Amino acid sequence: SGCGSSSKSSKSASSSSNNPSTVQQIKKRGTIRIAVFGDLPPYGWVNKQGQRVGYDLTLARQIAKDLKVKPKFVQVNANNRVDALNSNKVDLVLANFTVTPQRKQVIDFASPYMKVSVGVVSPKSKPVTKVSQLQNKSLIVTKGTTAENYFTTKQQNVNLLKFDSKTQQFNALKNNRGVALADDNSYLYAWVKNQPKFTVGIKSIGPKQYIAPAVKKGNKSLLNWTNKDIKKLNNNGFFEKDYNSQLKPYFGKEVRPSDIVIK
Amino acid sequence: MSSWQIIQQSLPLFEKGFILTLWLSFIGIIGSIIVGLICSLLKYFRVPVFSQIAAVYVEISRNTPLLVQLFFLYYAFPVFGFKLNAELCGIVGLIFLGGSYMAEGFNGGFDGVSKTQVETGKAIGLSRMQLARYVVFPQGFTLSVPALAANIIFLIKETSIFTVIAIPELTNTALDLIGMYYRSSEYLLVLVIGYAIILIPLSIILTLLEKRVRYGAFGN
Amino acid sequence: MAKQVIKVEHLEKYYQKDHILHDINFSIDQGEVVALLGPSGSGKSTLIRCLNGLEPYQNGTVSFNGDQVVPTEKNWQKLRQKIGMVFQSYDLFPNLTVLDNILLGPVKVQKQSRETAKAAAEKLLDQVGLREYENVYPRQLSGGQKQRIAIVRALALNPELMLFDEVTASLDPEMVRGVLNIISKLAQDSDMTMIVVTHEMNFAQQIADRVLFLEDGKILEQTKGDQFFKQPQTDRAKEFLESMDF
Amino acid sequence: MAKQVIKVEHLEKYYQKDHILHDINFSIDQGEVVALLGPSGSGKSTLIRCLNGLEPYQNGTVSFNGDQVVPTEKNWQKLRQKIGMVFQSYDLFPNLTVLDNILLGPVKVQKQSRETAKAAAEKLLDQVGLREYENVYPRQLSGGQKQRIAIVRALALNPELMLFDEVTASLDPEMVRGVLNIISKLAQDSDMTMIVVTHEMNFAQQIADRVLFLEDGKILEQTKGDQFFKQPQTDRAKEFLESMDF
Amino acid sequence: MAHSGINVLFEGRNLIRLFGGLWTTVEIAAVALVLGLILGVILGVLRTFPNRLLRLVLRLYLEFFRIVPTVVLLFLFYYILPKQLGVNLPANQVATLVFALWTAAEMSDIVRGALISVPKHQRESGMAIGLNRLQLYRYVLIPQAVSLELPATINLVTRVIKTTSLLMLISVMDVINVGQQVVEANNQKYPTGVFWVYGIIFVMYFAIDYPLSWWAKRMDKKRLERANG
Ligand SMILES: Nc1ncnc2c1ncn2[C@@H]1O[C@H](COP(=O)(O)OP(=O)(O)OP(=O)(O)O)[C@@H](O)[C@H]1O
Ligand SMILES: Nc1ncnc2c1ncn2[C@@H]1O[C@H](COP(=O)(O)OP(=O)(O)OP(=O)(O)O)[C@@H](O)[C@H]1O
Ligand SMILES: [Mg+2]
Ligand SMILES: [Mg+2]
Repeated sequence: SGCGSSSKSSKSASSSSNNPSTVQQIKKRGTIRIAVFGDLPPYGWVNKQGQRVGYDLTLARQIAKDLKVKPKFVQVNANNRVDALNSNKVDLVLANFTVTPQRKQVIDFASPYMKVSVGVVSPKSKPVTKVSQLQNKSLIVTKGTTAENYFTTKQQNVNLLKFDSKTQQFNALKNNRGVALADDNSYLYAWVKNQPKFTVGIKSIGPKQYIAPAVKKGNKSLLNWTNKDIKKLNNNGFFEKDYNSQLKPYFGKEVRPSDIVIK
Repeated sequence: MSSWQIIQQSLPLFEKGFILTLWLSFIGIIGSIIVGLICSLLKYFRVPVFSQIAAVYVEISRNTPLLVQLFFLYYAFPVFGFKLNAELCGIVGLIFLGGSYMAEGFNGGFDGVSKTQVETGKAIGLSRMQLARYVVFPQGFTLSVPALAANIIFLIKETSIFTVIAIPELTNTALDLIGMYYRSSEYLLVLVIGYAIILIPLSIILTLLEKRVRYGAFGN
Repeated sequence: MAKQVIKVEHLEKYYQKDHILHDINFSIDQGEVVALLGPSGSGKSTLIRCLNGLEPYQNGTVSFNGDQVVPTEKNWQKLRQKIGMVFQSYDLFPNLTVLDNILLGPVKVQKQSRETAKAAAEKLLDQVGLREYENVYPRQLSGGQKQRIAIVRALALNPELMLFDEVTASLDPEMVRGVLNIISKLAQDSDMTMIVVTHEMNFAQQIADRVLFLEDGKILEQTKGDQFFKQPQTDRAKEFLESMDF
Repeated sequence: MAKQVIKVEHLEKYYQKDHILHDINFSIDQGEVVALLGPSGSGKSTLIRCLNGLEPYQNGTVSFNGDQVVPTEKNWQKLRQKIGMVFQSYDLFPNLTVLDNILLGPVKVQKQSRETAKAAAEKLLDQVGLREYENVYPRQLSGGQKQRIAIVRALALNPELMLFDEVTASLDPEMVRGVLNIISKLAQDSDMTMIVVTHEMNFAQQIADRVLFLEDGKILEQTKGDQFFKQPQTDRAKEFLESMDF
Repeated sequence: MAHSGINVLFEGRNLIRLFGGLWTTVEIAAVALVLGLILGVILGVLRTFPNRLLRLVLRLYLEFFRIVPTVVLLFLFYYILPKQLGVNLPANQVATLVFALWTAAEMSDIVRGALISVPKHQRESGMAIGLNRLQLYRYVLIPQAVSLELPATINLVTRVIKTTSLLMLISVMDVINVGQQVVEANNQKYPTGVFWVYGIIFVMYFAIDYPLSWWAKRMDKKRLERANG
């Protein structure tokens, strides 16, 4: 109908020449707009000096530097990462974005730079070590995460409590609003290090997954550029350095760089 | 998948959210009316201490956002061991907010009763209680109906903020689906329709009620 | 000697800093009809509102049937059953029928049985020619009819003193007459003690045993009715009377 | 023969289904003062509001200075500069000073220079004895003063016809006289054509060259002023005159 | 332990950042209010015109903004506008636009209400001295409506300010979003920090809105006294 055709035409228009997020456009503009998290230490967060820091942020700055433009950060929550790209709010997402088949249909992922899988954290006093323990219990997740997706599609008899932000979900867990919390295991490792009363009882469920930068569907120009840049950074050991400076201090002994960084 | 299929698949979830929104609004509104009426009566009868407490409550509640009130109830209070489940938080929050709005509505009605009516009542020897019972309340309730109606609509819309404390009402459902399946246009459309289904008929009913009540009591 | 119904001594009234009534002194005997005249803003309304406690006063005393009123809200509330008052605006309760308007005082305040009160009310309604309207709501009445009902409502309490404050001021000119007629009849036929504030000089002349002439919150003269209209004692009153008819 | 200022033929007015004015016919010559009398609700206000287009009418014609008015809002708006009107309620604009109230028409509508208009306005203010109030806001005036200013405001446009609708009805009795005096003077000293609706019979008698007596939206009689008050032609008018004085 | 939690506010630049967030909030509210109030007055005036179609369109505009919760409006404008209409604005501007349009809708109703409650004889006196429609609004109706509507307008202002709390949902770095960052970054050292951070946000909103409400209430009371006295 009329509505559908108009959206189609605008879509085709945005993927062609007047896409505002091509490398050329970005260079012309002098800034690259990057979606990041603001409340997820140690990946993307704001320290008490008000600076945006973290593993993703270091990468983001490096990418901007390689592009010879200034970075401009747009803070997002997990459930608006896709729309931030599609509505041209940002050029690139570097917000711990896990590659999934559904997401691939609506946006384009560049080469991955991190490995993760879903983990489950719970209080040490009542640890959850098997998924079966979650049957008909409340499990805390953040909207739009792979954890939510996994439990919604694969474990339908778990009650999910869905939050908008990481702050909210971790607070909810501390207040015992659910028996456990599911999210990417890499955050959970970092979080439990500071929360001695909690443990990552299930270290990994579901398939091993990858974190990658994302661009708007059809933005070949930026996608290709990013792939090249990631390859270059991989070769010169950037990710290990990034790991050592941003992540290592937050992780316990149970995590090794090779669990996270892709070699 | 076509838009229509997307929408169809989501309908069961939206239906759950819809019912929850209705249910929470209903409890919240009833609670708000009760709290509001109590505050208003405390003020009208100038009950010492309690009327002052009510006044302070009204000001705090009216001048802070529901979202912050909910954050407080949901995230901050448990730090000190006071924990309510999400739905209860939502309802308590909504009543906390709505109580003051309703109180103001009733106050407006009672204050709106004309001074000559009150004096006439006094002149025939009515006591304060009798004055309230036969003159101020019957006329004041009628006068407050428009404000109460506006508050009811307002409170229903405020339930959309419950999304921040993970209550799967309408808005939360839509945002969640968007986060998983990325079809924001379709889901937001369903969401808007969901609110319209509740609010359009309700606002028509309330307008009719207003007209009727006004005519019933003040046709002069 | 006739019984003194009301006596006012050294009454002073302020609104915040404004001195509205200055050293008011007068008394009224049973059955006497007093017209309270004076230019707009002179304090007539304020004075009669002080007489049934609707306005607090800051100094002086009001005595009713020889007993000085201790001016608490409770005392006034009791006294108001004995003091009927009718205001300028038709002040019926819009949420009650005519009959319920009238019965509210007798039944709820004086605790008469509804039957007795109703019988009395219907007699009064007959007198003002509005018996058939007893079950309608005030909005269905004309201004003049409303005002007659308001008078009935005050009379239904069987008051010892009636206060009328410009009861015809907001009526259409053609309606005025009916209402004034009722008050005249009341003044002449019954033994009711009354204070009447009015701007209708012919009417005042017809009913008043005595005139209190007020200006700027002071009683300028207290004169017998006939005499006031023929030969006012003060120049101000003379001037006032002249201005009142074109 | 004097010039005919206004002529009304077969005027009919409805409010929805209610037939308010029935076949109204009359004309007024320059300099004539017509009193429009009749009981409340008879249609007096409605009639004079039709004469300057504030109310639309459904049938019949109004002619002004011999030209039939084509009743569009634009035409009326132009005509209203020639037809002054003063209402019952003191209708000064509370947001403007007295002077600005008066100058609004001459300056904004007639595009006179402010100086000329101001000089004229001050002359008029002198005539009503309110020159010193030109810079105050209406709320600081008494009702009688406000109404006099309203008259000045209408006169400031130099109208050929003045319409007065019960201009003293909401005034305090003592204020009435001053306002009526000004209208009388205007009627007698100037050559102004006027239609005056009033309930003050003495006043009407004094100024009216002719009386139109309206009842139920029909003109029951059109009689010379003196004659109407001494010997009205219809019983209804006689009855009306009797009811008007107590 | 609870009492020491308050120190979370004084760590690093936390407090300054919270005030910075508040500034963003206030800025968006202020710009939206200025635009919205002006547009609202214009629409309110138009809604008193006799043209039925115009009135219907404006009424639908009002009802749309009345029925759709503000949260939903924000998402609609943030995500749908760019996709369907190709208009792309940063979050702060989207927020400003949404709030301005919403304010205009509500304001149009307030203005309309005030205009039609200017006594009829005021309108007619204006017409009687020959003012045309524009002049009538300019010199008579709007100035009087403004004073009638002022309390309601102030109440609308407080509502808009309160509702800016929803900005956190669309990536605006408002005070609540900053608050969440602070809570997360200081979680370990100050477990009760969440109470103090949300506490100060609560106080901030109250400090802005309370004086405004108080003012509106006082004016309403005065008007009531005038009407009664
Ligand atoms: N509530 C009030 N606050 C302050 N002043 C008041 C109040 N009510 C009345 N006044 C002032 O008290 C004086 C007397 O007023 P009052 O109404 O008693 O006069 P009145 O003689 O009844 O006049 P009218 O004939 O117009 O009814 C006036 O100057 C008036 O302005
Ligand atoms: N806006 C209106 N809608 C319907 N009917 C109206 C309206 N205005 C007036 N009427 C009716 O028209 C008739 C004439 O009213 P109008 O005001 O002209 O009478 P009037 O002679 O001026 O009375 P008064 O002396 O009370 O001012 C009345 O029956 C009135 O009810
Ligand atoms: Mg008085
Ligand atoms: Mg009239």
